[in-house]
Amino acid sequence: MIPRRSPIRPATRDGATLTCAGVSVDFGGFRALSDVTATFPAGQVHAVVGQNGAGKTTLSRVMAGLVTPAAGTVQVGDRLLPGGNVSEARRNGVELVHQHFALPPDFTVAECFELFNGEQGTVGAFSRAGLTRRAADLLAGAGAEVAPDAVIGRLPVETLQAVEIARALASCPKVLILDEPTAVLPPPAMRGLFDRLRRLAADGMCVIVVLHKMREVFGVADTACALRAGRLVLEPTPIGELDPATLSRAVVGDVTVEAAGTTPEPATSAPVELEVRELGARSGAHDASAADVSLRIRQGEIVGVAGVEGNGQRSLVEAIVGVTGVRSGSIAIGGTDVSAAPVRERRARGLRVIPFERNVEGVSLSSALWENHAAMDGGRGAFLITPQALKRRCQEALRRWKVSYRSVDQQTGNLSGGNVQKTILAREITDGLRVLVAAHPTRGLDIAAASDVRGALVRAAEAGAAVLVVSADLEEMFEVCHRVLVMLGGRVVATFERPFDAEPVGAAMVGGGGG
Amino acid sequence: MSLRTGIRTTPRLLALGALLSGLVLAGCASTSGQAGQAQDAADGKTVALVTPQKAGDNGPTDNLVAGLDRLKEAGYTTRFVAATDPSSHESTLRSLAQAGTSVIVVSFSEFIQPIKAVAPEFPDTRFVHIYADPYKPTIPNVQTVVFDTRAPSYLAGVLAATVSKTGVIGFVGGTAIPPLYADFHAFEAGAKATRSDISIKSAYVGSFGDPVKGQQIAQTMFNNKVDVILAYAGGSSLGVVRAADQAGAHVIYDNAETPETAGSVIAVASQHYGDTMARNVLTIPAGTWKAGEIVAGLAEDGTFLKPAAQLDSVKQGAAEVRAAFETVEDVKTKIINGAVDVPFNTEAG
Amino acid sequence: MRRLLGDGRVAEAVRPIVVVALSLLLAVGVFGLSGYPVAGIVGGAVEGSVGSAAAWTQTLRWAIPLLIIALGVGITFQAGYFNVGAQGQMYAGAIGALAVGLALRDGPAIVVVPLALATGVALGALWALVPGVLRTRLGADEVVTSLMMNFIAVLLLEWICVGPLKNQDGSGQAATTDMLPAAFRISDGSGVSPLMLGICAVLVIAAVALRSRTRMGLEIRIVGRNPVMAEWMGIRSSRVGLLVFGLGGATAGLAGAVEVFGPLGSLRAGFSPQMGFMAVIVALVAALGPVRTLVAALFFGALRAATLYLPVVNDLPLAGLDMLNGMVALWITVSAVPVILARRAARRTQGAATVAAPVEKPVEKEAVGEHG
Amino acid sequence: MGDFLVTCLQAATPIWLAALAGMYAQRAGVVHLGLEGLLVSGAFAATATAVGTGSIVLALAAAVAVNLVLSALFWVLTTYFKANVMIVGLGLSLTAAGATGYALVVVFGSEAAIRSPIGLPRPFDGLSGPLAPLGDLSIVTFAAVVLSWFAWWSIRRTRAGLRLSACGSDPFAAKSAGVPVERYRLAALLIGGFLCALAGAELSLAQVQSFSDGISQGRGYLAFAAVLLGGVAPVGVSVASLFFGLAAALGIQSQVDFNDALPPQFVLMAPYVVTIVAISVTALANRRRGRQQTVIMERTL
Repeated sequence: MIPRRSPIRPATRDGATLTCAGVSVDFGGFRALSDVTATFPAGQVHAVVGQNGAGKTTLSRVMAGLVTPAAGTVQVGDRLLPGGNVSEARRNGVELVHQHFALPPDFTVAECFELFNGEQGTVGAFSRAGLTRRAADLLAGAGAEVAPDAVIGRLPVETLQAVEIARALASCPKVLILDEPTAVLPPPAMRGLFDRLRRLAADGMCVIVVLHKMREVFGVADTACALRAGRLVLEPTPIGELDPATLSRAVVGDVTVEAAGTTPEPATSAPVELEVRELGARSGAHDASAADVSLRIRQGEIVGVAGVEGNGQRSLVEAIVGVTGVRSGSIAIGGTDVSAAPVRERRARGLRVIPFERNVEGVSLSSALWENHAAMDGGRGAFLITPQALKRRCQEALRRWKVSYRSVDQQTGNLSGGNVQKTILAREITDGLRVLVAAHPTRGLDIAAASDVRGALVRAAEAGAAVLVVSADLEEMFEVCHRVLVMLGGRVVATFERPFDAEPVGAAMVGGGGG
Repeated sequence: MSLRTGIRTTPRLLALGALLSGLVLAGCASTSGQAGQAQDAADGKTVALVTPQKAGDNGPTDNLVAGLDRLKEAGYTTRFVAATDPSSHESTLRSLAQAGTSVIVVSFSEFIQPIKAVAPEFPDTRFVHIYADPYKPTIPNVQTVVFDTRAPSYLAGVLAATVSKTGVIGFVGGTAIPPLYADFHAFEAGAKATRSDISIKSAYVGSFGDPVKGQQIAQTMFNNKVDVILAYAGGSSLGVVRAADQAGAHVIYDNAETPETAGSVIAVASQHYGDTMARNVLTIPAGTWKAGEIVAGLAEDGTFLKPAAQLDSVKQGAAEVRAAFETVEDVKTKIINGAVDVPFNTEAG
Repeated sequence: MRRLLGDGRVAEAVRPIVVVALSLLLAVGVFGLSGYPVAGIVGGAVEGSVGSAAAWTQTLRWAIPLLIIALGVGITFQAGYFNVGAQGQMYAGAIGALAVGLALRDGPAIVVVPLALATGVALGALWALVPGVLRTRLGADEVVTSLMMNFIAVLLLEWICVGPLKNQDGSGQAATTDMLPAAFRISDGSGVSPLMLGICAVLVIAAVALRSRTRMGLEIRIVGRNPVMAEWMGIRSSRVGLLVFGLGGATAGLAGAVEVFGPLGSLRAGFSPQMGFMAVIVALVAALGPVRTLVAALFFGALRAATLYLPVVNDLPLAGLDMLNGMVALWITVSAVPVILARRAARRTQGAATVAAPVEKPVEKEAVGEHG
Repeated sequence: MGDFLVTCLQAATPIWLAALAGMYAQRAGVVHLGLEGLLVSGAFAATATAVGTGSIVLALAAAVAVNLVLSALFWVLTTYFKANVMIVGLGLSLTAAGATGYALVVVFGSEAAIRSPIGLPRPFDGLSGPLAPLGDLSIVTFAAVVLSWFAWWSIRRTRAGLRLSACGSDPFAAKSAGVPVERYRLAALLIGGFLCALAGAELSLAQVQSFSDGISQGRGYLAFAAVLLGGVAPVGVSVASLFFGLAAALGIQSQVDFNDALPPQFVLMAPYVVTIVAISVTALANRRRGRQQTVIMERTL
C-alpha cells in the first residue's frame, strides 16, 4: 500500500564551504552576536573557541537555522540560507549536534532517527520493523552501540551523544556543527570523537566544532577562530599560525587575570565541619547513584570533586543539601547528624549552596531580586516580614558583591549570567556560613567574574568554612582545592592531594587510575 | 517612584470609595425600594412569571409561558424570567416587586423560602405560587396552587401495570428530588394495587436537561424487560421517547405531544399549569382572588392523565391502552371521591 | 506570572480593564446585532448595578462571595496550582456550616455562628485538600481532580437537600433544608450587612498582609515561580502546595458558609452554580492581587446584579451573561499584544530591508521542574 | 449483554472522540480544556443546520466548520497572543455554553431545546439475531473505532505523528528537526476540532435528535480526564473513554437494579469518584516507575 521510501538520503561525502556574513543576533535588547563574518572551507575541522557566553552556541544555532539573525546571512556552498529556517538549513546539508542534545525524552532511538531524517512535509508511514532496521543500520554505521528501541530518557549522557551524532551523520551532511561535544566525554572517548571528526573532514565534509579548551583545539582543528562578547576577535586562522598563548589572549582579551592565591592549608586540628559516611543516594535519570561515598571536610578546607558529568556528583550534592533522600549512610554538619533533616534545618545549621543550574535551582528568574535574596533564611525568619528591611538588606548585599542592577524590585531574569551568579553568592555567603557546597560555581562566567567567585570560595574557607567544590574545570580545582576526589560511576575512586597532576586525575575520571 | 505609588494606590482608593458608597446606599435600600413599589403597583396590570427552568422544554415551563400569553391577551403587561440559579430567586423576586410588578407568579417548590422572605415586604404585590405546599400560616398576599401530581402518577401506575406484558415497568425522574420521590411512590402504589406481581424499576437522570442520558437510561430499562415507562424528566424525557421508538415500547409522557412523540407515547400525565395560572390571576380583576391554598388536582382538571392524542400511531396495543383507560377512569373517580387513597411519601427509595 | 501579565506595572493594571471593556463592547454588539435594544440593555445594566441603593445592595451581595472565593483562589494560583474546584469547596463549606447551625439550633448565636462558620471553613479546606494531597503526594493532575470534586459536591449537596437535612415542613416537597433560626443569620435576604462587609474587609486586609508582610506569602510566590529553586532554598513546595490548597478551600468554604448564614438562610440544591468559575475569572482579572481582587469582585458583582436585573426590565436571555463571562476569560490572559504591535511597528520602519528580523527570545530548553 | 455493551458504546462515543481530540492537542503540547466547549458548539451547529436544511451531511459540515474556526481561534490566542492555554480552554468552554444558549433564543426563540427532524444514519439498523443491538449504534460510533485506529496509526506509524509528538515531548528537539512546531499545534487543534464536531453531532443527533442547552453536561471534562488517564496515547485514551462509557452504563444499570438501596446521587457520583481514583493510581504508578510526565504542561501563572 504505502510506497517504500528510499533510505534517508543518498550517501555522499561531498562537503561545502559555510560562510557567515555580517551576522548579528539580538535577544530582547541584548546583542548576543555582532557582525560576525567568517568562512569555513570544506574538508577541514574548524574550531570556534570562546568563553562561556561569548556567543559560540548562538553562532552555531544561527548557522543551523535555529536562531534568526537580526542582520547578516549564512551561505552554504553557493546557496544562501534563509534566516531562521531549520528545514532549509538541513536540506542544504547543515547539521547541528547540540550540547544538551535535542532528542525527545519519550522517543525511542529509532523514532528519533525517523523524526530527524524523514523527508520533510510528508506523512511518511512506516512499519516498526523497518524503522528499527534502518536505525540499526545507521547506528552500526556510526559505530554507536545502542539498541534502536531504547528510550532516550533512560540513556546515559555519553550514549545520547553517540545517538545525536549518528542521527546527524545519517543525513550525510555537508556541514557538521558540534556544540561543545567534549563537555560530557571522558578523554578516551574524546580522542575517538576527534579521530572521527578528522576522518569526516578528510572525506571532504566541513566540520565546525565549538570548543573552549586550548588542548582540544590544538588536538583536532585545522583552523581556529575566537569569539569574545559576541564579536569575532580572531578570524578562522590555520592552526599552524597559532600558538596557545595567542589564542588564549584572543579568547580572554586584555583582562589581567588576578590569580586567586593558593589557599592556605587549614590547621590539621581544625574540627570536621562536614562529614559524609558511606552515603548512598540517587538523584535522577541523568546521574549515577552515589554509592558508598565518604568524605570529611575540616574548617578552612576546600575539597574538590572531579569527574565526568553524570558520575554521581549531583546525587552527592543533592543528598548533602537535602533535596534528595539519603538511602544509606549518613551526613553530619558540625558533628550533628542531619541525614533525615529537611533542607531548612540543614541551612539553619550553616549549610549554604551554589547549585548546579543557577537559573533553575539558584534563583527564580521571574521574581524580584529582593525576593530571591529573602528566600534564603526560610525557617529561622520570623513569620512576619518587613519588605522594606529585606530590600535594604538585599541592596547592601548586592552592593558588597558589586552586582550591577537597577533596582531590587527588578526581575532577576534581566541580569546577565555573571550577575545572577553573584546574587546567589551574595545570598549564600553570609554570616553563619559553616559548610559551602559549590557546584560548577564559575560555569558560564567571564574570566573576571570567575576569578571573583574563586576568590570568594577561598575567603570563605579562610573564614573557617568547610567548602566542597564540584567542577568540571580541573585547572580551577587545582587552583583552589586542598584535596580533590574523583567520582566515577557514583563512587569515589581516587583522592589526590597537593601538588596536583592533571594526568592521573584525568585517568581516574575515566577509570584508568587508582588512589 | 511617584508613578508606581500612583498606580498602586489608585485601585485601593477606588475600592474604598466603591465600598463606602455601597455601604451608604445599601443602608437605605429597603426604604426607597418600597416607596417606589407602592406607587407602581397601583396600576395592577403587570404580571411576571418566574420559573426555575428555561423555556423551550416543551413541558411545564412552556405551558406556563403559554398561560402568560393568555394574560397578555387579557391586557396585562407580561414578563418572563427564567431564574436558574436558586440563590438568585430571592433577589429576582425583590427586583420584580420593586419594579412595581403587580402580580408575580412563581412555579415549583424551589420558591417556597424566597416567597416567605419577600412576600411580607411587599404587601401590595400579589404572589401566585404554582405547584407548592400551602404556607402555614398563610401570607395575606400569597396564593398557593397545590398541584396534586400524585394522583395522575397513581393513575399512570394503574395504566402501566394494566398495559405491561412483561410485568416490569419503569419510572425515569429528572433529578432525585422530593416531589419526584412522591410521584414515584404514588406510581408504585397504583401499579401494585392493580397487579400485585408487578416489578418496578426506577432511575434518575440527574438533570432535567440531559436527553442523551435519559435515552441511555430508558434503553437500559427496555433491555431489562421494562415495556412501559413513566417519564417525569422534563427535557430529558425526550430521550426516553427516542429509546422507546427504538425498542417499540410505551411511554407515559410528562410534556406536550409533538410529532416526534408519535408512535411510543401512549398517554400524557401532566398539568394544566398555564390555564390554571391564567385563571387564578384573572380572579384579581374579577375581585374573587383569595390568598391561601387552592387545589388543582384531578377533580379540578389541574392535573390529568389522558390518552395520547396520537395514540393511533402506536404500533401495537393502542386498543389495549384504550381499554385500560376504562380502568383508569374508574380509579380516577375513586380517587376523587376518596375511595382510593394515594400515598404521599417524599422520602427516597 | 510574567508570561501571563506581560511587562510593567502600567500594562499590568491597564490590560484587564481593556480586556473587560472590549468583551463588554463585543457582547453588547452581539446583543445589538441580534435585535435587542442596546440602549435599553445598557441603561438596564447600569440601573440594575449602580443605579439605585437597591442596585448597590445587589452588586455587593454578589461581590461578597466572589471576593471571598477569589482571594483564596488567587493565593492558590500564586503558588502555581490550578485549582478549579472552588465550586465544590463552597458547597462543602455551606453544607458543614448549615449542619452545625441546624444541629445547634437552640444554642446561643454568639457561639453557634462562629462555630458554624469555622466548620464551613474546615470542610471547604478538607474538600480542597483531596486534590491537594493527590497533587502534591502522587502528582495527580489537580485540574481534573478538582473538577471532578465539583461534580461530586453538586450531587452531595443535592443529596443533603433531599435526604438527611431535608425540610420537613408541609409535604416536604422542596429540595431545600430547614431555614436557620433568624438569630443566626448574619444578613437578611438582601445578602449585605455590616458584619459581612466586616468579614470581607478583614479578609482583604489579611490577604494583603499575607502577600506582602509574611514570609509565607513570599514563599508561596517563590514556589509558584520556581518550585525547584524553592526546594533548594529549604521551602517545601509540597507543603506550600497543601497550604495553598487548604487556604483556597477554606475561603471557598467560608463563602459557602456566609451564603448560607447570610442571604440564603438554608441550602438549596444547585445554588450559585457559576460562582466557582466566576471567582477564577475574578482572580485572574485581578492578576491575583488582593486589592485588585476587591475591585474586580465589585465589577463582576455589578455585572451579575445587572444581568439578573435585565430580564426584569427587558427580554435579554440569561445566556448572554455566560457568553460575556466566557469572553472575558478567553481574552484575559492575552499578554503579547504590546509585543506584537511593537514588532509590527519595527517591521514597518524597517520596510523591505534584508531579512525580516523579529526579535526572538533565545531558543532554550524549558526548565521543567516539579510542576512539569 | 449485547444491549449493555451498546449502551456502553453510546455513552462512550462522545467522550471517546473528544478524548482523541484532547490527545492530539496534548501530544502537540497544548493542554486542551476547551473540549467541553467544542462538544457544545459542534452539537449546536449540527442540530441547527439539520433543523435548517434537513441534510445530515450539511449538518456535519457545519459542525466541523464551526469547530475548525474555534480551534483556530484557540491557537491564535495561545500562539500569537501568548494567552494561558488552560484559561483560554476554560474560557472557550464557558463562551460556547453561553453563546449556544444565546443563539438558541435568538435564532430559535427557545431557551431550552430544539429538535431535529433527522438523525445520524445507523449503518447496521435492521440486523437480526445476536448482532441486532449493533443497529442502535450511529455511524459516528463506528467512525470512532476507525478514527481510534487512525489516531494510533498516525501517531505511532507515521513521521507526521512523530513530529507531532515531538512538539509536545520536546519542542526544542522538534524545532531542531525542522518541525514547524506552531503549525503542527494548529494542525493538532484542527484535528481536535473536527473530532469534537463529530462528538457533538453524536451527542445531539445520534439518539435524541435534539439540542438542549448545556447538552454536554461535563462530558468534555470527562474526556480531558480520559486523555490524562490514558497516558496521552491513542490506545490508552480509547480504553479510558470506553471505561467511562462502561462506568456510565454500569451506573444506569445499578440505578435500575438497586435504586432502593442507595440514594441515586451516590450512584451518579460514581464516574467522578472512579476518575479521581484512576487518575491518582496512574499518577502513583508513574511515580513508582520513576517516570516524569512526558508532556510539558505549562503551569506558569
